[in-house]
Amino acid sequence: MPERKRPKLAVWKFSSCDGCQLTMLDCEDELLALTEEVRISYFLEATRKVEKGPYDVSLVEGSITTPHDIKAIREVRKQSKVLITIGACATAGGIQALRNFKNVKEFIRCVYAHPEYIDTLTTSTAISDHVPVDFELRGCPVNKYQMLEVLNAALNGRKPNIPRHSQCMECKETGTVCRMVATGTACLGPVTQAGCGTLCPGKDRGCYGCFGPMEAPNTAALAARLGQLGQSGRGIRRLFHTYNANSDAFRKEGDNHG
Amino acid sequence: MAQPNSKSTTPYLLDMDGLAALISALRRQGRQIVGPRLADDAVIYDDIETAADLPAGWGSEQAGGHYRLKRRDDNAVFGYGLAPQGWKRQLYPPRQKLFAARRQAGGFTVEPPPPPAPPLALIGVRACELAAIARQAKVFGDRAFADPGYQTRLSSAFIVAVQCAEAQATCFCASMGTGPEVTAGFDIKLTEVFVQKHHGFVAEAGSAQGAKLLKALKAPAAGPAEIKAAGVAVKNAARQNKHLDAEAARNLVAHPDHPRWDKVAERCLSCGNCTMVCPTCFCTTVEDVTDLKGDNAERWRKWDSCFTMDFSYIHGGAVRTETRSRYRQWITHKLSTWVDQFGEQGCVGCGRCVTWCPVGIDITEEAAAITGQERI
Amino acid sequence: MVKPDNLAPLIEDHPFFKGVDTKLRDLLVGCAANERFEAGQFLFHEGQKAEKFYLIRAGTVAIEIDQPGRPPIVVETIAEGEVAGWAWIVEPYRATFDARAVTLVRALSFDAKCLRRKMEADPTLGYDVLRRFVPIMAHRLSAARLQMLDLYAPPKPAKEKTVKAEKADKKSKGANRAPDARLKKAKKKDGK
Amino acid sequence: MNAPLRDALHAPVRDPLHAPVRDPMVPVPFRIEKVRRDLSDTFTMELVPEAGGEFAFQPGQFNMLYVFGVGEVPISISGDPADRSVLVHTTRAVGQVTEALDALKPGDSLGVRGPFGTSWPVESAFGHDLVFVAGGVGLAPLRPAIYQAMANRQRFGRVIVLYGARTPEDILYKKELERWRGRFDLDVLVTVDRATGKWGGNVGVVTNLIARGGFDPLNTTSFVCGPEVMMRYAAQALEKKGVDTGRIWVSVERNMKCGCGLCGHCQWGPHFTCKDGPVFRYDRVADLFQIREL
Amino acid sequence: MADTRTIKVEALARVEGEGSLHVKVKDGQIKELHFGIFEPPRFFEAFLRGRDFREVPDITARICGICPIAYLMGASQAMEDILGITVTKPIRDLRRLIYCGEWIESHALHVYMLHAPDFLGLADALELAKVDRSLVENALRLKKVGNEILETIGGRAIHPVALKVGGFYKLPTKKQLSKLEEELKWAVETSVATVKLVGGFDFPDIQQDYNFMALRHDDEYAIHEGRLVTSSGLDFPVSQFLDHVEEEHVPWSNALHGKPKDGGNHHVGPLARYNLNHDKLGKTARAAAKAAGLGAVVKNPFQSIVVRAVELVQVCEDALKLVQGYVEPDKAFVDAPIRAGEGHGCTEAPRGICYHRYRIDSDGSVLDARIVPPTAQNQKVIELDLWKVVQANLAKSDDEIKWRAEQAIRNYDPCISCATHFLKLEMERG
Repeated sequence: MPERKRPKLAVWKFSSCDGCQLTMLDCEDELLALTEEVRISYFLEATRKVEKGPYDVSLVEGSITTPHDIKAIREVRKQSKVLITIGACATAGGIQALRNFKNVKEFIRCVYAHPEYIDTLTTSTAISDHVPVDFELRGCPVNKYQMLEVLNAALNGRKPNIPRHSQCMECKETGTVCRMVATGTACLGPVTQAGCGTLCPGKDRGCYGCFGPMEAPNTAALAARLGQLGQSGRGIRRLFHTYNANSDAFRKEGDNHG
Repeated sequence: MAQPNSKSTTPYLLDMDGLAALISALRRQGRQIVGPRLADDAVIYDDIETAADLPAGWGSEQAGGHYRLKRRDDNAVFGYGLAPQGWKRQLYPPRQKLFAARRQAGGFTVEPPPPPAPPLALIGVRACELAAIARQAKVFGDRAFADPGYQTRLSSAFIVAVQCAEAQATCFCASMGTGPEVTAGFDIKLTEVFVQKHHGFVAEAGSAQGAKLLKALKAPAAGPAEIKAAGVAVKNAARQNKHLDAEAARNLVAHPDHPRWDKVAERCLSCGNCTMVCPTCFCTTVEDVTDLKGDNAERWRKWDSCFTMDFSYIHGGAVRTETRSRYRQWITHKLSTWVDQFGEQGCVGCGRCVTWCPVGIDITEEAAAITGQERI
Repeated sequence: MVKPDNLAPLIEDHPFFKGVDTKLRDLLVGCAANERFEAGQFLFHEGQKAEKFYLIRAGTVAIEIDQPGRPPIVVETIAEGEVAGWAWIVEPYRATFDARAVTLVRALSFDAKCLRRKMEADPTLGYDVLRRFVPIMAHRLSAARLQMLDLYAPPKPAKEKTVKAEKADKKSKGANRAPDARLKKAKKKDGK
Repeated sequence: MNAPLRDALHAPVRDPLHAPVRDPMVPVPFRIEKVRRDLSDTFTMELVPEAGGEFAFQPGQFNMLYVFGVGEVPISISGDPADRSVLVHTTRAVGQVTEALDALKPGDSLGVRGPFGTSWPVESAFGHDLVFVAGGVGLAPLRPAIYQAMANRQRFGRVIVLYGARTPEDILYKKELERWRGRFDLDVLVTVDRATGKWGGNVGVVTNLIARGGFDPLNTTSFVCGPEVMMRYAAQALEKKGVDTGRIWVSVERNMKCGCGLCGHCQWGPHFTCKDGPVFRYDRVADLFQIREL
Repeated sequence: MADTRTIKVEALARVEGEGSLHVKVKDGQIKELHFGIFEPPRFFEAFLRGRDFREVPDITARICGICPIAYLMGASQAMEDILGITVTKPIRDLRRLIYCGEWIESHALHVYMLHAPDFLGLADALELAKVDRSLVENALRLKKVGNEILETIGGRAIHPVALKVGGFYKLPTKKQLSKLEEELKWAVETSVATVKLVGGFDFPDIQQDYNFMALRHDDEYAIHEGRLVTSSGLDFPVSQFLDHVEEEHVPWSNALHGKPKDGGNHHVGPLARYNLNHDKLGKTARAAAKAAGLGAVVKNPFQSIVVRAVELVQVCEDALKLVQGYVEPDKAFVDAPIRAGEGHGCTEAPRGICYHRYRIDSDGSVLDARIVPPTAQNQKVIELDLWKVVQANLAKSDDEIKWRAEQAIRNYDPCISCATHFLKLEMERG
């Protein structure tokens, strides 16, 4: 039987911890089925086999932190029909975007024995800061079911079921008791996009915003409430400036505190 | 669901063992028993095994954006106020499969979901919650199109109602005319009483099957002291500080451009908590899912909220892009246009939206401000 | 050009001057003429002195803009019962569009100078004529705006993510030593 | 005694006479018999139930069409209500589901739920002039009413179809409009926003055609369908012309997920657009049109 | 010149992160050889400064998606060291259990998906699945057992959320953990079979004289605590790590090379642990190793795959015991007042020791951070191995050499993401 024409999938990495592409390998129950539906054409973490582009779907992990990254992502874009960025690094610059708030050149000069070896930008930025992106999948790391959903939707020509609303809705759906109301715990849930599976509130801690800002978040109102609950300005700033520090809404809100 | 009971019966008096026997009897009927239990720093409605799972001695303190469990000075099992979420979870679950479809040569077949099973027994339903159940029953059945799932779950459920003995700071059922007294819509009604340190439950049947069950428990009749104590409990619960002028609130729709909408939008997180905890909010969306091959598809119904952007999406964009419009939609529907649609208000005064709003926005204050009963 | 003895009934019958006062009508008659345009003939041209306006009695007139090397753009068509030309009221009295007869057009024309003179002299007439023209102008404006909305266009696809400003610092010192397998491989194998 | 509570809980939840036979949320498979391309992005499908039988509906009603695995979309029925043997839908491909619909071919299946919603009250216009005002693909939901009016032609005064399209290439049902225009008992006026090619007809918005009249405003019923802005202005133009706002009917679109009043999405003021609409009497909703982001 | 060859592997496959290999050969002799890590630095130590100490475990977890526990736990230990917290036994056990989860997940992934294809001449595990689908299905199932431990205790497999300084935010219930029992029993059997399978591979005959370094614990095969020992005879507490290890900046790597201060190199990871702690292996693991022909000393880097499989047996069995013995503790964590100080933490990540040192202020903000991950320490020995492997295969084609060299690198399961977070911060002040 001739092999069906399967869409070509490529997985790319920029500055990141690998966790999001590892999520792909963590789809233990679905991985083999997935490879029957897509052709893995470029995925260094999984295979040394490399097929040339263009690729039907590219998953891009990681943020842009070097001049060379900028060139590379443009080439990836050129080679990809659909470009999906996965994870907080790719969609908002990731944890390493915390450098954006400090003087990186200073660091390197003072710290590395040979600063001339180090070639880096002063900022860590999202992929969509550099090339058009078709879909941004949030999370630090992404949720594997959401990742499968996006691939599945792309394969089946439907809209991915990835809500942009608050984490609170997901907490309520799962019947999780609100940490903020019931215990006074600081929580970014009301301004964070749902999708993690109610992880932190389910483990008795406040949401730390690893899925980034929800649609039209009212960060100022939440920050005011966090203040009432006893969070210091610095504490509020840190909350917003962590895993999605360079997303517009969180960056701006964090800048207003501390 | 309770059927009308023509004859009034004399109240029985159950003790904790009697209550346990009642729960066991319901379990023997093959029912899934749902009642209050302690979990995650709150009393929630969840599956319970026995009466020992009930939150004996636990109460709660509730205010705008604030809930704390607190120890009671007695061992009342129904003294916890209201749980974070009502019985909507059981009667209209957050995720429901609508159908499954399978691709076949030249087309596809559609399989409706299996009927809900097993029947429920709901332990500890308050008056406001009975009202909420009734309101959803109208939404899901009082018109040309019914939701068979809701109707089946409700009509097969056994409802053990419980009288409130005290009100939370967020309760305003009295002003909505939905409580605190449980008057109808139950199979068995319990009022928790302490008479000379004896902990008991005055139990009345509200349906034939309730009466049958109570009779089978062979409990003694409640004495005058217990009946009197039950009356006092209801009176206590009726003392509520929060009020909503339901009549005036009808008029909310007349103020679509009131500056208060902007003020509340400054605070509102549009997180959707109020709608999710509201026992009458019924909005849902659907999700189509497929297997990777695309041979099997399913549609699921999920709770939705008018606070999400997608809620009002028509091709091109969302109709209600601003928080003010979304908040306005929620509260005007709840208190005003619901009456046009169903002949009564959508709010039952349970106060959950006040307690569980992370920033403590209070529906009664907003309604009063916009209808001009209070200074802005 | 035929000038019938009495154009009064034609003026009275036309919706534009519906209910006009007899005295005013008589003043109007003095400036009016009956005209006929074959299909393709122009009632007036953009930029020309606006010496007349026309009450369309029959036929269709295209209000259009000429463009070199391409067919003219039709802004609007007007028909029986409507009015062509309003630039005669406003200085410098120059037509702002071309008006072309699409079909055979019968119209009552009014001499602008004549009418303006009478309007100056008789503010009642002046007010009445203006009162009738202003709604026409308002309608034109509103119709033009609705047209600009392109109401029936396909709805815009859900906002595609566009490239945000390139915030990244492009200047960076130090040799780029990182061997770029991704880039090179992609390029090499791109081939064409 | 808490009467509403008691009533709601104890009254039969469904009137057995009108009880739906099946779960309204479960689609019924239909087979595509024919597909005709109307415009570059618009197409008309003829469907028959796979299990056989007929499909009855009122003009103006809609169905939820389900594309296997992709999703559902509300689409007005645009066929002749007198012909129950075939279900006709005209769809414009503007989103994921409609594009997936567009990709289907004769012989393929899709799911249908419906019919839902209110209808054009054709009978209420008996004895009147009947003016249809359509914009863009808004002609499709009106077509069943035009068929019904023509089937009862002698009961009306003048019957006029005023239709505005974007360009001459965007005129829906062009041949049918030509045929109608040829009838002595039906007036068809078409205008385009932008003239292209050899278009020799009217240019300008459809409300201009209303202003020109040709009907007796005091004795006219009008059915208006098109983009919401167009309907608002058309209704205003009709009102200005003297048509009673209680005799103007419009068809409103909002987000619909269930089609039968259960999901809450399509609420517009006190109305469920899916159930109380899509066809509304203009005077009952005129105020709602004026409220932003309602 | 005709006999000058340059062999480049510009992007290493089946490793975490992105690395490269450059070899220059002239006249049949290697002239230059670099194992390059071009993954850009992410400056973790820099932006940790000024953060609250409680945030550090979660933030440092982002250094690596495959061994977040190594960071969560190492950072927590260092903070506990500062605050003077000793966790209770149940918390300690639960920590070991979740660490077992990470090892199972990581080792199963590496053994089957990343490394085994090399020994079978296949490009990847998907090709392996075509040859023997059930083998790959079992591998995935084994990996999933590890992930399920992580998810049950931590909430998710990558960057779990339930761990904190002093213990856990929330404890799993006995019921939740008991659900893992049956799968773990299966996992013990399967990992024994894995040892047998990979023990049967063909290994190039290379013996290296490494200086191993690993944690050692009196009562167990050290994973999450112990003293540091080396095959050269050193034995010191974790807090003295930096007295013995220094870091060097080489031009071809964005990762600093960690190496012993007294010169030479050291090797961390499964081989190091096995050689230094063979006596602490459980019976089942030891038997499996023996059956696969491993002695108490293994110095062939290519046999690391067998050692990894032996460790899989060890952690599957440990996990099973911990699950069976779990009693829900009363408290999820141990608390203590904040105080200023310096603390150290070190654990055995699946690929070797991962060291943390922090100094915090009296308000709990981080003054200084230093993290030395395993792959950075192994860079030097990887190059030494490569030197030998390439030299031994010079007669072969470039492609063959590349494959061999890649395999030699994969022996170390290098985690490049970990290796490049570097920044020495003490020099920045001033």
